[in-house]
Amino acid sequence: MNTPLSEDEMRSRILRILGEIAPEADTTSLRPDVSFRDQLDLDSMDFLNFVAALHKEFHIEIPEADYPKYMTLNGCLAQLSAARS
Amino acid sequence: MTKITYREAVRAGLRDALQRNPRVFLMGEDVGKYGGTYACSKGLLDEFGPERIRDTPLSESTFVGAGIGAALGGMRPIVEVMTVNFSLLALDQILNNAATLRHMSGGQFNVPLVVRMATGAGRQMAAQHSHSLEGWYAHIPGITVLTPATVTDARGMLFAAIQEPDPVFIFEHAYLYSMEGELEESWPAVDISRAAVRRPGKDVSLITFGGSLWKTLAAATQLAQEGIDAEVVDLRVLRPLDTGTILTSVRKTHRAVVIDEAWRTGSFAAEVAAQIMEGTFYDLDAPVARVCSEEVPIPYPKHLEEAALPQPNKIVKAVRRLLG
Amino acid sequence: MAEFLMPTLGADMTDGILVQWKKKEGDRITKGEIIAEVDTEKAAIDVESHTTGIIERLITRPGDKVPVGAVMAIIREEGRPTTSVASPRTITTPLAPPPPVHRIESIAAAPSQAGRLRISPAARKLAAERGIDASTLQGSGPEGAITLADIERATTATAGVAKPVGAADRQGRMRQTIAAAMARSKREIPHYYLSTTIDMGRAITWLKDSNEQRPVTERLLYGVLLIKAVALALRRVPELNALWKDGEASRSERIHIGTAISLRQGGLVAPALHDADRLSLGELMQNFQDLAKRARAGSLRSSELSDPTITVTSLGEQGVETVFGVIYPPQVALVGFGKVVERPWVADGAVVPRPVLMASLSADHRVTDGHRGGLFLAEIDRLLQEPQSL
Amino acid sequence: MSSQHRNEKFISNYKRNADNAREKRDDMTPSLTREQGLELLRQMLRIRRFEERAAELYQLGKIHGFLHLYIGEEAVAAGSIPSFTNEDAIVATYREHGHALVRGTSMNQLMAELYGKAAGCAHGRGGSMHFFDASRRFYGGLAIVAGGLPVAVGLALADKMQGRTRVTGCYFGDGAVAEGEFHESLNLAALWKLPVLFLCENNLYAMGTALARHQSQPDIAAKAKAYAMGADTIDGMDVLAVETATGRAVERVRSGNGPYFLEYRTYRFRAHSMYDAELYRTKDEVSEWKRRDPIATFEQTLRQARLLRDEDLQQLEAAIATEIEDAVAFAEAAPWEPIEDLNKDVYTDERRTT
Repeated sequence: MNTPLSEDEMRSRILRILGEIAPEADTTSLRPDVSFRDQLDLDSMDFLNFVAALHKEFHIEIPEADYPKYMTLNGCLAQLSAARS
Repeated sequence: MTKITYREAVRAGLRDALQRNPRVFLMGEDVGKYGGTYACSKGLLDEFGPERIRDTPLSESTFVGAGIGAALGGMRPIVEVMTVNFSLLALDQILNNAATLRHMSGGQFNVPLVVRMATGAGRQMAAQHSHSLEGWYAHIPGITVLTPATVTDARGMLFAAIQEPDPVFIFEHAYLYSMEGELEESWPAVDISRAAVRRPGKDVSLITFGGSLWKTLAAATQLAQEGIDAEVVDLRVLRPLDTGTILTSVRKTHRAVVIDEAWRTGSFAAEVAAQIMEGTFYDLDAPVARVCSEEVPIPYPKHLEEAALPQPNKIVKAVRRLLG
Repeated sequence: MAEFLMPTLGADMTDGILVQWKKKEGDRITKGEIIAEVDTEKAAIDVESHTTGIIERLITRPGDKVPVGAVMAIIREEGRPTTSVASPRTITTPLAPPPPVHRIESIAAAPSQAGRLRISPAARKLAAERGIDASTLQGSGPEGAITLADIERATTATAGVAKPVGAADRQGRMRQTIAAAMARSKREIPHYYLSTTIDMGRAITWLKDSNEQRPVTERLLYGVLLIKAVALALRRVPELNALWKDGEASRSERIHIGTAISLRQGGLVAPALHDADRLSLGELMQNFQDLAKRARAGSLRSSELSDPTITVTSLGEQGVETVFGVIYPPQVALVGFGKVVERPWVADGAVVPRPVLMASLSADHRVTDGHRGGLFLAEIDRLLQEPQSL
Repeated sequence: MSSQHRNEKFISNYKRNADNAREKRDDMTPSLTREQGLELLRQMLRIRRFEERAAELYQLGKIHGFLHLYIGEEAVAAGSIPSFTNEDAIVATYREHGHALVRGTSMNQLMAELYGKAAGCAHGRGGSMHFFDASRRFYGGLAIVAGGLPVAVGLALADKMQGRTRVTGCYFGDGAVAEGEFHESLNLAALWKLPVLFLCENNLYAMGTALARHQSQPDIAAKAKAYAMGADTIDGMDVLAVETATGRAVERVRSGNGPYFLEYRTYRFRAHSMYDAELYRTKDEVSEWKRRDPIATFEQTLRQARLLRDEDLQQLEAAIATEIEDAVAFAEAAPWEPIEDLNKDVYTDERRTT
């Protein structure tokens, strides 16, 4: 079992990853329930990189079928909490 | 330096040619008793006699053709055609015989003939005595086309033409006959293969010939007052054209206006413009402009005639347009 | 034996029609005698024989049109001084019908090219030498044309004020580059466009299965399948993999796919995926990711920007269904892909929902025609139906 | 009177005049030597056989452009050209094969010229219409109708001004009579008393327009007389009449009394150029004239005077056939002028050609 992370910690790490992928994007005003694609102009390559980064960061497996669940900030937090609990 | 009129210069040239070479003779309409329509041959009949100063019937085709025959037969004829408009009656002989014989005979015959004629407008002579067709003649390979604009050229070009083994056509602008000028000491050395830069400048090349030279120089003077330094190129020889001098000038100034008293469409000015485009397009800083006659038969009344012809103010305007 | 040939009866004559023979086979004919009447464009003309002899055979029949020089009859010669003139050509093939008369439509004087920079030839040359972008200058010449003097002034200004090169500058320059390339393309390249709808069902299913086997860092995007399919299809239709240089197309031996990558700040680059036909999908995916990353970081190598042999642009992400792209000169073709959408599709006689994708080809008509272009799109379609072999 | 009718009437008068002239000429035969007779016949045959061969070569595509044949008119060139000395000048027209042949330019050079080969008498640049030979003072070969007359006047002027007793012979056809240059040139030559002999070969047709259809006064000699010069009309189908009249006229001109004018009434048996439909004349008219074929009639004259035997004719024909075939072989083998020489001789100084 991994050390549980606080939700804030997870959020800040997710935002950092997003910032690396879309450096010009303003992640501070990100709305948690709207898809990254629509807010940050991510394309499928960016999203793939994002998923890969999550995998590295949080050591979780993300099957392709689950991709839609990682489309929003709230979605990511829910998936990460579930996977790490 | 001596002051002399263009007419006197032509006459001096004729006298000189007649004196130097016994095979030289002058023929044409009213060159003898009358003294020449423009008095260029006045006095020559008395001096050289009717064998060498020959009045001809009004039959341009035949006396120009006879000039060709006499040249083939070893003489050095100088044929005077009264005006360029009348020379059209002799065009058959000029184009079909004089210009072709050497090439068509495989080099067996050459035609050392000199034909002089008056050209141009400006004297209220109306539409059958005022045109500038020297550009048409310059279209014909096999002949040389000269347009003396200064007294020195009027004096010296005949001397040079008489040495040529092939037909030479000299177009004397009728407006210039009474013009007075300084005869340069170097007149026998007139080079009939080169254009002359009459006024050096750096901002624009004004390229012209014949009677338009003086209008162009006047325009250049006016432009100088506006701070525009125009170079004036006098082509002097329309065929074979000295393209090198034209291109050198345009490469320096990057702009060109061609001034030609003939009609614009199909004019010699068009040829010069094309040469510039072909030869130095990438040095051009503005489109080549032309100042030519209006596309009308030259009218009789003074104000209309003046409006029809290139004038210094039209040249100045064309230059200003080029400079933006 | 002598041949009687269709004579040339004037400098402009190419053929004639035999109206009638004036002699029969077996008749004697003397040199100078009329042997035939021939109709030319000018008139019917009696033609003489240049041979004395007996007419052995009349070959041409009255009414026949024969070219000048064709053998019309054979004459058995008698007593003619020996001469040897090389036998002329004997043409008996029928004449081709005259080409139709083309009428030239009168064309109104074309207005000067919109968007074309008004600059003198000399100024253009100097600007190029000094690396000055003339399109940013205000012309002072006739009708606002940029002149030598304008370039001189611009040179002085640039030299005087050393401006730091910022992001805005870079973006502006990129816009200019794109503008110049695209304007040139539209000006010079006669484009034609083709499109086809491709059933992506098999490809997507295969990709899903394949990605299930792959760790997250090695998963493929379906765009890579498209690129590979384009690369392999180019082997079938290699003339689309070419560059237009000096008035002709020269085929490229290697296949470098320019992949249009839009930059977040705006603008577009299309760096090359080298040898796309020879790489595995995994290698392609890696290279593609690397390229995209560096493109966005502004660290592409100049060769990657300069050596694509064809471009693929995929705008499906933006929800676009069909792309009609502008060829990137000097390339001669561009492939566009839209979005994969579910559409009713007829398969085996039944209407079924299928994921489909619109593929388009923009190609240079100077180099290829629609037939080859169509073949190329069909080949892409075929390849995508066998994703396992990509 | 319709022009057709007028034309027929004119032709019948014309032939009657010619017949009268022939009777007068018959008196000359006794003075003719065998050598002279055979030479006249030989020259006429050379022209005819040369042109027959040229026609054949034209049909074979060896000769191009316009080819105006002289067949039927041979007596004029054969009878008149020898009257001129080597120092005299000849100006001819586009129907000048016969004149050049009799003047002495080699058949090889002439055939090569027809082929357009560089060995031709005009370097191959002129072709059929433009034979030139400076060594024989043969100034063309000028193909603008009447365009040669002013040039001839000028050549004569040059001779007169340089005190030479040369004569310039200027050939032209009846068509030239309608041109302004004809009148201008006759006037100027007479006015200046120039040593030029005008030789009008009146074959009755200006291309396809009959004389009576283009001349208000079809008597050409009368026009010449109006310019105050002597003028005779001669039967141009009769080589002896041509020879006699031309010899006399050349000497008159040479004596310094100004120009003289001869009108030879002759007939071309073939089309104007290589072929035409000959819509402008009847076949009967042509065959009637062919009965007066200058070669056949002269052969008969010589036979009657016992100056020609069968073997003479055979020998002549054989020699001419050989000359022609040699010329064809020469022309066939001769090289073309290299294209690099295209601009040569536009000007005397080659540097001027650009």
